[in-house]
Amino acid sequence: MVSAIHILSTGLGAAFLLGLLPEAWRGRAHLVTLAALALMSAIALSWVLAFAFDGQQMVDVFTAGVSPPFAINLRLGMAEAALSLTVCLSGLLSALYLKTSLITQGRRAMAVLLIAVMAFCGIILTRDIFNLFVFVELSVVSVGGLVLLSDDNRALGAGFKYLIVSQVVSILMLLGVIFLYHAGGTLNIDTLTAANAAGIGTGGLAFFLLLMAVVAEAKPVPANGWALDIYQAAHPAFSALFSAAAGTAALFAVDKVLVMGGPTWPPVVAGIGLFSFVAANVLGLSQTHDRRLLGYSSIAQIGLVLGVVGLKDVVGEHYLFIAGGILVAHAVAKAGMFWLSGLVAERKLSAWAVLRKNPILLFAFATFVALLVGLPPFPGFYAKWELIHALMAQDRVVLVALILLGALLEATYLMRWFGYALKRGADLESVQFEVRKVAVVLTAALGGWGLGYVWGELSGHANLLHSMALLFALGFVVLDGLPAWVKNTVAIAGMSAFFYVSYPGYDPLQLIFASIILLGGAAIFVAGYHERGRRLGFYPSAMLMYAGLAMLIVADTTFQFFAAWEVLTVGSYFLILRGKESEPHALSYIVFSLGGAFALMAGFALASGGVSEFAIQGLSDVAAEAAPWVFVLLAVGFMTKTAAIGLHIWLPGAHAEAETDVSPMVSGILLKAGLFGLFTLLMTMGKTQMYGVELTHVLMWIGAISALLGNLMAVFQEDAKRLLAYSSIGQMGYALFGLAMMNHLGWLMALMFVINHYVYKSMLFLSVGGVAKRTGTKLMYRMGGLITLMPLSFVAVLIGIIAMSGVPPLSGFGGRWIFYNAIMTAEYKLPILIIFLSGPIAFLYLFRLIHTIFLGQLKDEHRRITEAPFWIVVPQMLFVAFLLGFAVVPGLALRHVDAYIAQFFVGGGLSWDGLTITSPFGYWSPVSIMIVTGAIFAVLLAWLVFLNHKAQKVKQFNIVFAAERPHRPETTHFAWNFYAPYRKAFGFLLKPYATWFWDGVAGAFHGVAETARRFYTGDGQVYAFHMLGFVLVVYLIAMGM
Amino acid sequence: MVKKAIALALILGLGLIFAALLLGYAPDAALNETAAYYATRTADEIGAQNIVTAIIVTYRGLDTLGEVTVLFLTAAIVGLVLSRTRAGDNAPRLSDLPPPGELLEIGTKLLVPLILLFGAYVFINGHLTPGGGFQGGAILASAILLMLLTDPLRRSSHRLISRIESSAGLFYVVIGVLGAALAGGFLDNRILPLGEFGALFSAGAIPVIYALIGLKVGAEFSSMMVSLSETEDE
Amino acid sequence: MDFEWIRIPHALLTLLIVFLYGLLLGAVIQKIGARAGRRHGIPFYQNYIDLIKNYALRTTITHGFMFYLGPVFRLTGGVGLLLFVPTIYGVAMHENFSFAGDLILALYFVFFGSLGMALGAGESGHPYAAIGVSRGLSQVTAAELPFAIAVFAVALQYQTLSVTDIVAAQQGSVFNWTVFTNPLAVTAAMMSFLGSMMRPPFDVVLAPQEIPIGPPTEYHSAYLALMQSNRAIFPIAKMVIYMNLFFGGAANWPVFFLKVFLLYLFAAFVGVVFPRFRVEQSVRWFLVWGVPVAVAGLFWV
Amino acid sequence: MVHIAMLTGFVLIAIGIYGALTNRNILRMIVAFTVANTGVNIVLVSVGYMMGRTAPILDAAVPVAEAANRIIDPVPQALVLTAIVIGLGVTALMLAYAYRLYDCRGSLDISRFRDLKW
Repeated sequence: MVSAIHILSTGLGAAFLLGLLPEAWRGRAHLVTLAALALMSAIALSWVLAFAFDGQQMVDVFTAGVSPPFAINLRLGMAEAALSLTVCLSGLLSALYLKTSLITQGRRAMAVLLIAVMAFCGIILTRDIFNLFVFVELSVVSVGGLVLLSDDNRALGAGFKYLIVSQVVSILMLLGVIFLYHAGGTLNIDTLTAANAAGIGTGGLAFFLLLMAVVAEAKPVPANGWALDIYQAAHPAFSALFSAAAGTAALFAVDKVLVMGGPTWPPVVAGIGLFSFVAANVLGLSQTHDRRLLGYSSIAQIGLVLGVVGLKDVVGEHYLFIAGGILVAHAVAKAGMFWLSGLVAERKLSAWAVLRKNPILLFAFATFVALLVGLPPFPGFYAKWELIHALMAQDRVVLVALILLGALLEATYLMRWFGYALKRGADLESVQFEVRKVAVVLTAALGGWGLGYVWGELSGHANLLHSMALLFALGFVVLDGLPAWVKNTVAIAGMSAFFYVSYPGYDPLQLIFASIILLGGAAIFVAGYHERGRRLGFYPSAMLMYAGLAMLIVADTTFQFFAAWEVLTVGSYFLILRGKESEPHALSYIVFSLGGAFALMAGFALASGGVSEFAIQGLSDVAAEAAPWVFVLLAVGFMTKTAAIGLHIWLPGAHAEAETDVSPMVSGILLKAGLFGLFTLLMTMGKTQMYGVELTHVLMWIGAISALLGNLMAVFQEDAKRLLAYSSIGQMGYALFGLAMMNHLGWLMALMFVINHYVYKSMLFLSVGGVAKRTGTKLMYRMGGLITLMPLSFVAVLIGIIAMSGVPPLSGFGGRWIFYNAIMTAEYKLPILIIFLSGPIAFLYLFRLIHTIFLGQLKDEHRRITEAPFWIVVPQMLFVAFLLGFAVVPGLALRHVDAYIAQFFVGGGLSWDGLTITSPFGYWSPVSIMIVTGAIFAVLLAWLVFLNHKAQKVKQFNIVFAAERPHRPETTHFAWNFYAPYRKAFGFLLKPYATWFWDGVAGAFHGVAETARRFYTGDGQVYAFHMLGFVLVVYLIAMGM
Repeated sequence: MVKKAIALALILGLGLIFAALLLGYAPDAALNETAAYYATRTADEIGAQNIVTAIIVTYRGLDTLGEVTVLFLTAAIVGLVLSRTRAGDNAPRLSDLPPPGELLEIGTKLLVPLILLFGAYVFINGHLTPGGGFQGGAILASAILLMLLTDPLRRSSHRLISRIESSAGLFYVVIGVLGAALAGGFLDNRILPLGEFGALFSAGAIPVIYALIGLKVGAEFSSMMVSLSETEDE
Repeated sequence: MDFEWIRIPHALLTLLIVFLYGLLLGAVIQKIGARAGRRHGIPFYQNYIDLIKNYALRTTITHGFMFYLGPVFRLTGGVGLLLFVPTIYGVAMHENFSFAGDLILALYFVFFGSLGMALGAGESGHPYAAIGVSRGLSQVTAAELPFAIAVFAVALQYQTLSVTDIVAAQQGSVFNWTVFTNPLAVTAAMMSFLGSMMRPPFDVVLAPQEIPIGPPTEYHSAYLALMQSNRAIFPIAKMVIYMNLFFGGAANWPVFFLKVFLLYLFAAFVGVVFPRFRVEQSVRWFLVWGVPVAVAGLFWV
Repeated sequence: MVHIAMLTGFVLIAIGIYGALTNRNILRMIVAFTVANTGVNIVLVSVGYMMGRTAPILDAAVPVAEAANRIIDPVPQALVLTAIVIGLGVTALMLAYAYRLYDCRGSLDISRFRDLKW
């Protein structure tokens, strides 16, 4: 093993060596730089491997042949090695990225870069506070120099501001160092700690000054205006280094220094860190400049880690895993993002649309965003999970709330940005990216995946990257170059095979969901054969969603459940984002979903009392005082997915604007994830009271109101897909209501809805999507009379709406029948009235759907259109067949589930004798109904045909009213504002209170951000004020504590 | 006005901290552990008479290496910054400037070698007497300053300066590495024999290191001055 | 309660009786209404004549597939509704096909015909048809609500969803009828009844006195005849349900004829007294007056 | 004695920082910071000073055996040397910046360099 000192000596030696090379040998000088950085990385890497695999113990490196505290020593443990590696690698990649610039600037610039990297490593390695000061100053000077590399003249101002602030910082630091030396008689951190120097005389104050100096290097809000300016103006490759390496080094320095100060200071640091995290994320919301935004994000992430550093004692043994996970994810992602920004010509966020020209870069961008947001399978995901659990274990609820709020804000602006990149901006002509830079970015992205693997291995949970389902989904990233039909076939085959293999392991409930997800998903994929070309990005996203769903239903522990939840959320987000106009809706979807997911995480953590590996079954014995809160958190989390009223505003846009075959996936299948969650919740926790209020009753109300308002809103939509989307809100409300009734039949009804909703909503979305494809519009009043042109689509819609409205003899009636039987034993009657009201409302929108599209007057511009594309019709016909079959023999699916549910409730089940299904109150014989209805219908039809067999088909306008003949379909087609009188009666219920509320919340955050960011005036002197003020305020607060 | 008031308030706040430090400060009656160690062990371990030098060059050698690097960095950056603006310069001619005067010219010729010698003396004896590489280096640089005053247009060889600077630095690092390889640790001065306590060639590698530092610091200061003076020409 | 072939002729017999009585009743009620308005009114056999005439007409056109099927759906709805509910309590031959499902089936089967009709009318392309459907659907959402709640109350009261069992529970004395055991629920249900009978004040859906509006607008000849048949059967099928749920059912045909007549008369009586509501007015009326009464009835149980 | 030196140092720091906070001219700010740095250095050396002792050089006047009782603390002296040199480096860097700033904006007023903000 090469001693760690040579990480430093290599950097320094190479820097000096560069001076000896002739000025003209710039290329060679660059090679020397790269070689030195590579060597430094290799040394760090060898140590990392030694620590990881050879059981290597932490080593102290002595200088001067004298043992500490009399000479400076370095220390190398796992953390130091890993962070040094991070620093060196980001230096190496940045140097590679900066090749052109460095060669132009010459060897001196390269030397500065080398020394910067060396200095960051020094900050990490040294155990001596004055030596720390030296390395900090070295990093200050080299950063000051590197900022000058930027082509942006404004960088000069930024660099100077930095120097002003660092002068103040260095004054504080030196004073701290010398008085600490005086108090402890040494400069060595370990000896100072042992001597409790911070507790002797002025040592406490000295420690405070030193601490503030190192904390200042971590750029806490608000003493960080300079850092933002640097991020904005400096060369992106440098910003990458600055964010990844300098931040890492500063954090480690804080960690190192903090141990000297005793128990007073960690809470202070935690407070500073978390304040920075939340504040920077709020401020980030109103940023429009990409690099500055990244700056805010950097500050936020570093703030979070700073918070974790301060909470070291609270998080206990997981400290390194958590802090390290967030930190390396941040370092890799932020460096990657800055490198990416160097490939984008303009600084508007939407200018990143140029990345669309290169799938590799887009993949990298997605990876980086996921890394930053902490989505699975990346380190931040594992780290956040452990962090929240560790905090919950100590009842730090406020901190959990703060962290989750900050994370949600960050996700908001990052996802918004990703949406811009994918959807905004005109289609540009092709752009050539430098291969070298793309390679650097790709390396970072792959590094991120590698880290995800490592963290998964370290996590103590199952590594997500070992999950077959997820791997299969990720495989599509690799296959993405193949034609769509090949991938489609692979997807269908894969999902069917997966179902076949997993089939024996499912219990009846899982089986129902698995059939819908895997087989149902495969059925919808049939429509995918319609697509020509490669359909880039579609299959990885869709398969990611399905993988998440498949993992969800078999999850045993809260961790697996949550991981699966996040995976399916991400997949579906990408899927929804594909729609033409879907960017804002996809954003609101992901924000709501992540908010819900965070509620879940908090709920799980609360339930387990902070134990991170916790069986879902364990939810049934949650401590009584926590139980109601767990229930509320989990229920809210799940209800964001089922789009219960109040949390529903994301759904209409997301479902309506999605692609034709995506809408059925996200509506018919994805929503079931929320229902599955609610099933799980109620199965384990059951009835729970909070302050004497029965929470399942609250759920009943929410379900009922969702059903009513969802249906009511659907009635007034002009857009066919929106209508279907709102109707999903209503349908999910019904299902929620059924679950919340907490009786046998209620659950059975919910399950019936699970199946039925999948079938008819998928079918309707496909039909409507097919029609929209042909007519070029989704607005129903612009269609009409399509029945003769698109008969198969019409049949699908017809069967769909009969099933959905619950009219016998189709399967929807089964749901209604079970519903009536279920409410007979419900304890709580009032919300049932609302359900009664909302039931018939469904007829309104369903009739409108079929009438305004297929009946009425055909428009002139549609006279030549043909039936919807073959492959879109095929799955619809499958669904029609299924619906008819399911109507006759619902027992096939429901019988086993009925028996399965029986274990949760005493009595109240159905009996399945012969063809008649009997409940304690009534009976239902699907086959008889079908036969009787069919027979009557056939007889009457025959009678009519006998009488009217010669009926003559007349032309479209062969109708007469008010003594004139209509001649324009537009004026004759009664379609727009179809239920005008109804609006007069019920319009007051439709005021978008939820939208106003959420808009208000969003507006408030943006308003705060817009106002608060004016704090950063841009004046270097003011920043020095901030710095000093920050120190004083922290001092006052700490003294007050 | 408001700004000054705020500044004053901040300074007052800072003053409170300072006051606390000042009032809480009690001078030590005896050397603390670290200092006592240096006082008693330097002679044996390092073989340098000047304890401060022993600390600077050996015990805290890493600091000093960093310090030298700061200077190196600054010199490099100043060069970088100023060379950027200098790009495409049109060098002024000698005739544009007033002559420096006979006194200065002759004084320079007389003094420069002496100053250089003195500087070398200071850094070579750094382990014995007060002084050392930095002081010596600064003295060396003053000779260059004198030369620049005499002839502002003298194009001192950047190349030479930078050669000296870089090779001194490189050797410094090499010695450090040798210390790690041959003796107890990085920058251990005992790669050379400690010699007789108090002699010129004693204290192991300290004189060598100090000489390198002296050269390096001299070169760096010179390079900064040269860079600055050249920009001033325009 | 299983299927036997003999049930088919029995059911057809029920159907025939109800059909003939329905045609007659329609005309009689119309005549009563006319007399109340000091007009002469139609002869009691008028409906039979109209029906025969319409079935005999030969000028037949069609607007398409659904247009053709609309009346079939409509009449299937009426006939099915009748046959899924036992007509005469305690008489096996008039239990019809009630083995196929309970009260809930009947409640939902009501919509079968309406939906099919609406679809058929929609294909005619006549805007008035669509307007009628729009109004009808709007009104029915509110009008059905008190009824649904009342049904729920009754089902809870008797702890069953089986129509036969509900009727059985009301036997013995007049005071066992639901109308006496839960008058509030019955009151609410009767409000709904008014709403579903297409008579004033809730007849804006068809608006029979002015320009023709509503689903039948474009229908003629045999189509119209099917619908007229339905108009004879369907109200009675509905009233059978009301009778069974609230008024003790009927143990024989004379009682049946009487109770149905009285129920029909009630609707007609209200119809001649009150002017017509606009849709939103009727929606509000049901919500403001019907629902609270129904809820009170629910909590009466 | 020590306290007086230290007080001087602190006063210089305060003056320096106040100067840096109130002067808009970049060169003045740099000068102010050097004043503050000087103050820091004075504080630094004053910490190691002990009354009645001598410089930490082991010559004839201070034999090795007595050194521990005769010399002042050598560590701050070593530190201050490093601090001075580093301060010098930073000052030089700031001057270079000042030069470039003036070069591109024709002004040395710090409030003129506010294009980056918020």
